[in-house]
Amino acid sequence: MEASLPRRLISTPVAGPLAALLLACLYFGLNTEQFFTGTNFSLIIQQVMVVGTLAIGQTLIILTAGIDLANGAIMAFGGIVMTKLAVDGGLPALLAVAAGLAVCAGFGLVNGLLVTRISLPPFIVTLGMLNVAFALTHIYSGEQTITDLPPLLTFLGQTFQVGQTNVTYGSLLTILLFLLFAYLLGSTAWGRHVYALGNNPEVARLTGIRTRRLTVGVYTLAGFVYGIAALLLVSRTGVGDPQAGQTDNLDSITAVVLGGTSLFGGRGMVLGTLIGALIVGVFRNGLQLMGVPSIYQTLITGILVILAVAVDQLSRRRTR
Amino acid sequence: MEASLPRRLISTPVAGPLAALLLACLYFGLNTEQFFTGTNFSLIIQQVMVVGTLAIGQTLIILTAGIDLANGAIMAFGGIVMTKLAVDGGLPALLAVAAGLAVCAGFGLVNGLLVTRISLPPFIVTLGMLNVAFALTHIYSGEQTITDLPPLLTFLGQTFQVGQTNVTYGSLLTILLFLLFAYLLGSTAWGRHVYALGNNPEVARLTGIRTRRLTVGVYTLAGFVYGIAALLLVSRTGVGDPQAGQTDNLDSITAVVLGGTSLFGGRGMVLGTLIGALIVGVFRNGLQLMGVPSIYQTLITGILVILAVAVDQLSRRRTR
Amino acid sequence: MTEPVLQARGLVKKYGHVTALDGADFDLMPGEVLAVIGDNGAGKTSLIKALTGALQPDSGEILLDGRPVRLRDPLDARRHGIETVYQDLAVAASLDIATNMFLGRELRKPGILGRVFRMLDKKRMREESAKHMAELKIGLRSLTQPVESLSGGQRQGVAVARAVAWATNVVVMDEPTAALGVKESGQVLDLIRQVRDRGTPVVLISHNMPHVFEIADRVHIQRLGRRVAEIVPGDHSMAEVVAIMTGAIQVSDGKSVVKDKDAAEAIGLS
Amino acid sequence: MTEPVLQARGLVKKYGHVTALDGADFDLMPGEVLAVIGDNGAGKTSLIKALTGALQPDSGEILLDGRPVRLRDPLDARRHGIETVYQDLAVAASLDIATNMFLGRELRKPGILGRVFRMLDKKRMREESAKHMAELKIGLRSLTQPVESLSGGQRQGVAVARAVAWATNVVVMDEPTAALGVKESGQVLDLIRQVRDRGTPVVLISHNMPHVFEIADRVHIQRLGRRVAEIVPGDHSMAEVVAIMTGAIQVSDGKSVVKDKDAAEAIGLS
Amino acid sequence: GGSGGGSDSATPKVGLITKTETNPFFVKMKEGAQKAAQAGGMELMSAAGKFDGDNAAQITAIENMVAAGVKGILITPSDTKAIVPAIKKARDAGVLVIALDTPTEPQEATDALFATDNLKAGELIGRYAKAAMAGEPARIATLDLAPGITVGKLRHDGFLKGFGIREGDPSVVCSQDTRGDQAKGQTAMENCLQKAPDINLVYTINEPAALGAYTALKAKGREKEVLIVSVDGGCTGVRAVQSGQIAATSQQYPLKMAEDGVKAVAAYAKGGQKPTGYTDTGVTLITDKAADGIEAEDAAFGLANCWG
Ligand SMILES: Nc1ncnc2c1ncn2[C@@H]1O[C@H](COP(=O)(O)OP(=O)(O)OP(=O)(O)O)[C@@H](O)[C@H]1O
Ligand SMILES: Nc1ncnc2c1ncn2[C@@H]1O[C@H](COP(=O)(O)OP(=O)(O)OP(=O)(O)O)[C@@H](O)[C@H]1O
Ligand SMILES: [Mg+2]
Ligand SMILES: [Mg+2]
Repeated sequence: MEASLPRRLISTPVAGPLAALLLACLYFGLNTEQFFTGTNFSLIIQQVMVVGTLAIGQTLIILTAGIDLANGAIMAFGGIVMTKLAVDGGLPALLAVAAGLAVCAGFGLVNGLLVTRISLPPFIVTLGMLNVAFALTHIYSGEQTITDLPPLLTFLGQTFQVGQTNVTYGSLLTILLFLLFAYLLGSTAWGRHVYALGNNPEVARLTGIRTRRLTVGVYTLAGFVYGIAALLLVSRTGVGDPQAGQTDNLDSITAVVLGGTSLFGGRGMVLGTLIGALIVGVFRNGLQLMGVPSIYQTLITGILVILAVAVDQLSRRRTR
Repeated sequence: MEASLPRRLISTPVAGPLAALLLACLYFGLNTEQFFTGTNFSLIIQQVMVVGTLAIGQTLIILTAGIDLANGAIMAFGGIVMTKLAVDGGLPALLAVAAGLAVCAGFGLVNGLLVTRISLPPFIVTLGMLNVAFALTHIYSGEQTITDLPPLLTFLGQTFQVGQTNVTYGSLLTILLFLLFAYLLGSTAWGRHVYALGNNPEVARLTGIRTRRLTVGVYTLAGFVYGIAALLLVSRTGVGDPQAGQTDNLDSITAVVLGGTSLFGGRGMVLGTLIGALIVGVFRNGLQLMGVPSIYQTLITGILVILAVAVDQLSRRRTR
Repeated sequence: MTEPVLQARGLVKKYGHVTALDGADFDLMPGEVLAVIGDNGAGKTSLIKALTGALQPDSGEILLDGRPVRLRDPLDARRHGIETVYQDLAVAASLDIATNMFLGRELRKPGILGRVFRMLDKKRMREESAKHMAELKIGLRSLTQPVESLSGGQRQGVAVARAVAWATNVVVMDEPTAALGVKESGQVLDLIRQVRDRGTPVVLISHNMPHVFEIADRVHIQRLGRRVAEIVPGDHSMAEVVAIMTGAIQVSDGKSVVKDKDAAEAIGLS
Repeated sequence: MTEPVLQARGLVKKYGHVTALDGADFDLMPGEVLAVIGDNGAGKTSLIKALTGALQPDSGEILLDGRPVRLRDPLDARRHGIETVYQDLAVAASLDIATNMFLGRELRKPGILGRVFRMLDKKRMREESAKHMAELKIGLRSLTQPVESLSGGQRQGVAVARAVAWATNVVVMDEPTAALGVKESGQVLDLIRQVRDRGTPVVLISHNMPHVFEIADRVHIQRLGRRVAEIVPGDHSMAEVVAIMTGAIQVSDGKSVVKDKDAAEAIGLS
Repeated sequence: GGSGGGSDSATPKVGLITKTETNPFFVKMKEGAQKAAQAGGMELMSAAGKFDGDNAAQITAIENMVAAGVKGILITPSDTKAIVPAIKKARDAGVLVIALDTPTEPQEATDALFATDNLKAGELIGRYAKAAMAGEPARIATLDLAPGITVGKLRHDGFLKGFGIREGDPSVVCSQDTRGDQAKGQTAMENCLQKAPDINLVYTINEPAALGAYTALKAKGREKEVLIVSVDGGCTGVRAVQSGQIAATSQQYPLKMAEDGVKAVAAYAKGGQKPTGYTDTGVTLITDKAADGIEAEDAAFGLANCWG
């Protein structure tokens, strides 16, 4: 019944992205000395962890055939709420973090309600919320970057040693989150329902899934994950930054799609998203190490995004 | 057979957006003195004509269930090509414009080929092309704004009088383009095929429509329209600006969706897009006339984007 | 007289100007196979959607075992043991057969894995699905292939197997054999008999008169959004039933009354 | 012997590990109604998709009026006068009936409006659609309503009416009556007769044996991706045909040969 | 160097991180750095944010450059506070960090600062505008950058300070963000003119915005009556001063900042000293319509020293 492991690996939708990632690593490894070092890999993971975590929430939403343009802005707002409450508001750090997470989850909840109750397209809801969250961030922060954070808020930026390499707790948390969501989506009833919903909401409804409640739940959970991304961002940069996250919506979507998830919903895997995020991070890091000027990096990134997905597509066509 | 005109107007998908637009006009008209003047309306049209023209191409692509994230970048590149060839390259202005249009159409062609030949998702193709066109713009222009344009390149920025009001030729061209595409989509076989394609590509193929060729044609035509947008931009600003168009992709999508076109393809009208573009322009203009600070404008725009579509949705639900 | 298991009175459903249900009644007796027949657009699908919570009627009431119920969504109907095979939207295309079979009622692993970590028992679901599919004798290569790669008939088979597997109270099938081959249709009919024999009543919508006459205990004839007759197959010929269906003759108190003489002649009655 | 209009030799089509067509042959004679029958998954749809350009076979050849042709896409088939009603994907849901009827062959206004401005003649297309739909006697409220708001049967009717309206050479129908009511099915069968009577051959895929025996001049029996028999309905009983279809008996040179004795007995032969 | 811009470990590397990769100001800065790097036998690596204010990309760039083994990093911080922890990490790794154009907060977070004073640049044109208005009551439009970007705020505040008014003064009749974009500047000015047709003084964040404003004014036939002042000193801008479209602009010297920065890193790489403190690379008021009591250079000087 079960196919053999190698066969399953090839037929899994993550195979293409994984191959692209490995090829990129190989190329940069051959062309620069510093690429294949533990420190550099640790760095890449640190650099993708914020967008990667945002992309977890984005994956959930895209699996339901939605899209989230507001995630970067929600994260930025969550980060400001956490830091401002802790620093200016005098709240205990733990409470401030909780408040930030709650605000992000709240944004997700509102998105979910608008999508389900008024049947608004997710694109429009989150486009509107992008502006709302952006504006609230700037109004609430008064355009001020918030510094001098209590240690709890930057704890995830601390490192521990693995062999020779320093790894941040944040990187670890990100990886754990990916594994958690891979489990939830792949091995629980909830995950099945998310796929069914994205596949065909009417079928899902007729088979007795409470599709509205599920959708609202997905958006809220995604919002909560953006809250975690906010905490990761804060601990990575050590400040509350009202300018953060402005291109992270497209970046997170890129990671999701590079990871092989269909924008039409119902097909994809969250571990693919991790790979997608790493592809972007590896390219940025590798090109920088090779000393490619940034405008050419943009050019190459553009071409490679297309190439990576094209290779994936063509290889699938062949095995069909 | 034919329903009466008022009934048809209510059931037309453009009714909701139109109502939103009129309400907005009413509100701003009552709250500012300067809003309800011919000059102001002429101004609003000038301000939306570039994004509006981009949104025509965007509508075509969205109707085929695609999306174009690269249109602003393609336009910027086209604008630079036109102006640089005319000013630095010493080409006759007409030829320079033709070259710019050709380059834009060429980008569209490449997008279309990638979407059809390798079955890449339009989101990914145009995301990649966004980076490519952006980089090419900056490399080719050397970051220099190009000034001292020959008159032909700025002709569309000239005005003629209608009553008391100065109207630019560009505004006129934009309106004509909208009417042309409304005609093409609504009253020709090609238009029917575009809708059928977006509705269900497999059905379209089985009914004997050459779906690949049609798709490539749509992307190429859209690219050509972006070229016209480039000319409009150049004649409006009087320079070739490598920084142009960076937020126009999302802005044009906003206009399309506000105009009632479905992001899933096959449903919508290009005149709705005109209304959608005007809604955005009216809000920006009206809020500024009311003296609302920029950041609050962002907030309000966000809320209103959601509201406009929500009102549309709710009113449709009632008539159902 | 025994009490109907599932009953509806005066169901109305309008879509804009189209009246899909126009005061439809419905009665399902315990342990029977009730066929619902009618022209295209007669409102058969709308009727059973209302009966299974998939559609909210504008007015009218639904009674289960004589008690009025409100079915807000399909899950409510399911909880009352009503299982349905819908006409079009039966299965989630990109998911595999086993997942589709267990959608909405997944099995969890025993012990802590299932209770705390809510882990699915994929193996058991696959095995049980295989069992159910085998009962229908639909040949399948693998239960892990996505449903979209099946032929139309195979897909329909999955939906039927699912409904039969789970129903405890009523099974409703909207044209379950429409896409099925002769052999597979026969198996579905067998299955319907089995379900009835275990005491569960079945509602079968079908356009296939031979099937209806072969299996139905009673026939509900739907026309223009209403029940126009309830008959027992043995009492009427196939031609007569078709005539009622198309409005050529009318029934009052169980007796046929010729209404449209020309029409009745045209189909060979008189 | 007259030459077949449409012929296929040794068609093979594989989807990954699944062999949908395994060297299938096919012959359609002028002016006949040829029924194609077979179990679910026997490769009927794949066969006619290959014959109508909707699918590229991996190998094998297709001959039209004796000449080999390559049908690269459905438009090629259309140009050869082959019209098809596909099993699932028949109509564009959000477009109206008239648009669907004329999709890919829209009428333009006469004169300069049509020639230069390529303006559609919507009124005429609506009128002609109404005429075609009326022939099928499918009751419709308005031709401007989107197809997605029609019942399953009405939708099927649109696809059938379209194919019949346009075919000049061959009409292929993949289970056209599967979703249709008794009356509507009867009308489709009438229509098929009409088409044959005007000299156009029809290929009809159906699981409905009474229909097949009522209308088919010849029957092509498909099994496991191959044609296993070509018979004339009058020569064989329905039970025999079903037996061939399911592999219980085999045919060589037009004579039935019992193969699987148990199976044959099970279905009441021997 | 080796293939593909390679990583010949013999040549010391210097990194340049700008706010964006597309603003001519930063492009010029890169050119200057490139030239100085070549002259000093160093390899230049460059990186930039995706938009003004993109702190995350700058942090990533710092990390990658440290990983690539640069001796020193020159950075125009997008977020003056938010970048500090990342700079600290780089300095802890032994990398020399010099802020260009914009100081970090606190300024001591970097080893040294080579910069123009943006507040002063704003102040210069503010004072100029005050003098040029010659007592006429001002109706001011400010075409600003974007919410929360330091440079924009400094220039805006400097202008108000130089003009002798405070934020919220009634003479400022219209304020609008333009992102420094010409088309957006034009739209903003058009709307401002609708709102207050009698505007007679326009402050703009940079020269593209100023040219957009000029186009809008010209369409109204008011370009002669309205004073436009700006900041930057790019060549296009200075030419606009020469042709009278812009009355005055504060010129900055990105080339010099970058050259000095690279030289300092080169010196440090050779085992030399770390530079310290603030080096003002200067700002000059450029105008052809001198105003009484305001020190200024003419457009010819501006053209000779312009960038971009
Ligand atoms: N979602 C809908 N929107 C508009 N009209 C609808 C909708 N669903 C059904 N209808 C209309 O309601 C009427 C009854 O439809 P229904 O599907 O119940 O018929 P049916 O008896 O099941 O027909 P069939 O045998 O063809 O399946 C039809 O005229 C149909 O067009
Ligand atoms: N796109 C596809 N991908 C994979 N397998 C396919 C595809 N299309 C058909 N098949 C397989 O090919 C075989 C033949 O399918 P086909 O649809 O031709 O059968 P059919 O005789 O028309 O059956 P039915 O009577 O159920 O319509 C089936 O086993 C089916 O699962
Ligand atoms: Mg039905
Ligand atoms: Mg088939």
